[in-house]
Amino acid sequence: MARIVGSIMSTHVPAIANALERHDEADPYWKPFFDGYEAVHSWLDEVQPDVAVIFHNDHGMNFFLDKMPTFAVGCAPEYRHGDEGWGIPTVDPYPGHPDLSWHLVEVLVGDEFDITTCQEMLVDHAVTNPMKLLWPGGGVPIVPVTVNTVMFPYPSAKRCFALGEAIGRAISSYDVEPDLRVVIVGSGGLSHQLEGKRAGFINKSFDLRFVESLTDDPRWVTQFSGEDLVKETGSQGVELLMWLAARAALGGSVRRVTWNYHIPISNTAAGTLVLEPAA
Amino acid sequence: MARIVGSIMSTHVPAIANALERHDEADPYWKPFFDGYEAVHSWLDEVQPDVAVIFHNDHGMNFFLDKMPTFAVGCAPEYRHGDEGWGIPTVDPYPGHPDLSWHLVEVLVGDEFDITTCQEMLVDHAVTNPMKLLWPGGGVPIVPVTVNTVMFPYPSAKRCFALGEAIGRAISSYDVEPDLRVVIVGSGGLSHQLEGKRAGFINKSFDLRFVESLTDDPRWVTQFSGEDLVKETGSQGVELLMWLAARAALGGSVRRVTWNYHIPISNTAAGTLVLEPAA
Amino acid sequence: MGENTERHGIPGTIIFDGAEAKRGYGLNKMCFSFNEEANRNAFLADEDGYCRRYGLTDAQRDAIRGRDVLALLEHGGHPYYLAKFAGIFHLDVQDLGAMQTGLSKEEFKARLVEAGR
Amino acid sequence: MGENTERHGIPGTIIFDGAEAKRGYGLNKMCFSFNEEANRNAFLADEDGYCRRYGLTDAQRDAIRGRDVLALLEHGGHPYYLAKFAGIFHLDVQDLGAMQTGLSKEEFKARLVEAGR
Ligand SMILES: [Fe+3]
Ligand SMILES: [Fe+3]
Repeated sequence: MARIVGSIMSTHVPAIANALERHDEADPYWKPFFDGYEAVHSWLDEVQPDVAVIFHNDHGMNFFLDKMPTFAVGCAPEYRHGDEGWGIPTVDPYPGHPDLSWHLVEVLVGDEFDITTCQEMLVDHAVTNPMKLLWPGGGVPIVPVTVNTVMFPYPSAKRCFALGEAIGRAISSYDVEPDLRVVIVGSGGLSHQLEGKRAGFINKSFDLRFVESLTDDPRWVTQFSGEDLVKETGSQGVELLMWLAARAALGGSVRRVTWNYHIPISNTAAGTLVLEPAA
Repeated sequence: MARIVGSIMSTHVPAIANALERHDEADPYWKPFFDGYEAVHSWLDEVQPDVAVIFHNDHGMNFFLDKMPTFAVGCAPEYRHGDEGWGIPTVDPYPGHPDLSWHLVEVLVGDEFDITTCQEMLVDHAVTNPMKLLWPGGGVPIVPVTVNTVMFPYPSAKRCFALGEAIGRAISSYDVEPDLRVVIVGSGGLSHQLEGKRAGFINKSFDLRFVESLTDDPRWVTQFSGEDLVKETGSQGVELLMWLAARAALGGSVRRVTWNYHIPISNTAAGTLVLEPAA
Repeated sequence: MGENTERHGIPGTIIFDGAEAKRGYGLNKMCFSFNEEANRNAFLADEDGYCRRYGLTDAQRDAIRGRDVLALLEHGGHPYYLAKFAGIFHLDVQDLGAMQTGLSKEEFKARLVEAGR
Repeated sequence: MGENTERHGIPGTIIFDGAEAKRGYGLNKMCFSFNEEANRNAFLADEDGYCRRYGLTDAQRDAIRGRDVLALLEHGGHPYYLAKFAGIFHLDVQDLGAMQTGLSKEEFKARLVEAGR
């Protein structure tokens, strides 16, 4: 049976792509952020995943309001980085893992998740930036799982937790490649808000409490409604739902491998976290 | 609070559009089918619905395999009949009821249904034919609810029943227009199969048992898997899921207002059924 | 017995599951495009070029050329999308039923009437 | 206090719900089209014609003309789609943050640094 080696949670702010293009890793503004990925790289060297299941949210790239899914699963042979319209460098397509994708879709629909299945899917910085950060030299095939944080009503934190759990179980029952090593990626967050008079809002204490909870009490954040989460973390801080689903996929107890938090990157409280199943 | 006046289940075979265009209602081939709608028209005259919520399945019109939702809800101001490619007459757009649509989406996502929200939606014969059959002279605004029967995995009968129940509850909690009278339409079925060596398959006894169950024991069909349903009712007979959801929206006990069954219309066992909530 | 029937056990029926969806993607995408008249005309004007644009396999290309519905199904075609292809040639579901079952259209229709007794 | 704030109670924040999605559909559809370079150029070549094609309201048209992000939000614009519009003018999220909060870019950036202490 396939095995989940752990979950990596990472901010995906667009500006990261520009910083990487300029090789700004050692620049004082960027260093505290990029330094957080060294421990992630060591861990990845150790656990050697074969494929990444990436919880992410679309930012007006693959989905529009004509057909906005709550949960979508990519089943494509490859995922092309679309033109995002504001000039970050586009990257080569990522290979998919259609067999694992279809297995997830079958199990999830059987578990009463009403999945939108995507045999073609453009991805944006929410997929490409974590990929570049985690695998600067290459990468692994991916299975993108899209969670709606574009339009209310969002899926509740409770529902996202349940989705993560179900995906964790589904991966564990994938027996086509019994030795497959799967890493989960939760892309987004932490607190930030881009728009409105509250633009620039950040909530450090909530972020820290939330990240704490992922180890000790992962359902803690499911007490909050979508409105609560916008209020506490900012309009785009709700991307913490990706972290939550990525945590839930690990099941029971977890061990924190590494954690880095830095304010600000662009308008965002940037977080980098690795959790692995407790032995 | 809005009130559900009842549910109409109706076959939607494309050929109906051509028969109507040719005014073939009294033709011996068509008469036993069209006669079944007289009682429906009398009932509609009596109950005077203001809006129709239509469970239907898309036949390669609004959705393709690039983004195939399990459940979609139309939130559009109007629904245009697309060119279906094989020459049935297209009809004028149907007005939508966006306020009711959005209310349904909010309640359903809150109830952990992972809805795909559609602010634009083309409709095909699965919407237009029931509309023409039920309201030859006009019609009412509509809220289309699309259920995937294009691609496995289909939502289970159990899940479709739950969706119907949730939509029934959501309608009952719609208080913007407290006197709104809502009719549910279940579009599709009954047993038929268009493709493969088993093309022309029909299963009268299963159809009759199923229709019986809708009155007395509506969860009866939830014992069957998607594969079971294809086997028993044909590849397209699974459209009975629309009937099931439309029945579930009525909740508790129901009274059968009218029922007509005729084999064949085109390749299909044609059924027409009206149920209303028992007083 | 094909692999689909082995997977699902329904004789004479291909369940359109992930494997079929994968196999048939290009073919079905082409047929979906026939919802637009301009595309139907483009196909008729240059079948080869049109099929190439959607990356059909040789087997799918042959089945399109032969208007061979059973072969199209075997190579991942979906009945709803294939219906758009058949529509170009004004074939209705009973023509298709007859073609697939090896009956004449009259025999096919008679069989349907029989199913109602 | 706008009606959205009345509905959701979050100061300085418009929750993009059904009402906003309805109000902003044409505007957002236009901005979504800016994912393609040809469309960005078409907009720059003929702003009026481009806006008309997407059925913008007068208020939306004025807000586009004035590059007025707060007004665009008020009229149903979604931040993710509006970012495509802002991108045409090479505005980054910190330019936008400053514009919306009435600060200079340096002040806006300083406020973010402050939030980390
Ligand atoms: Fe983001
Ligand atoms: Fe149908």
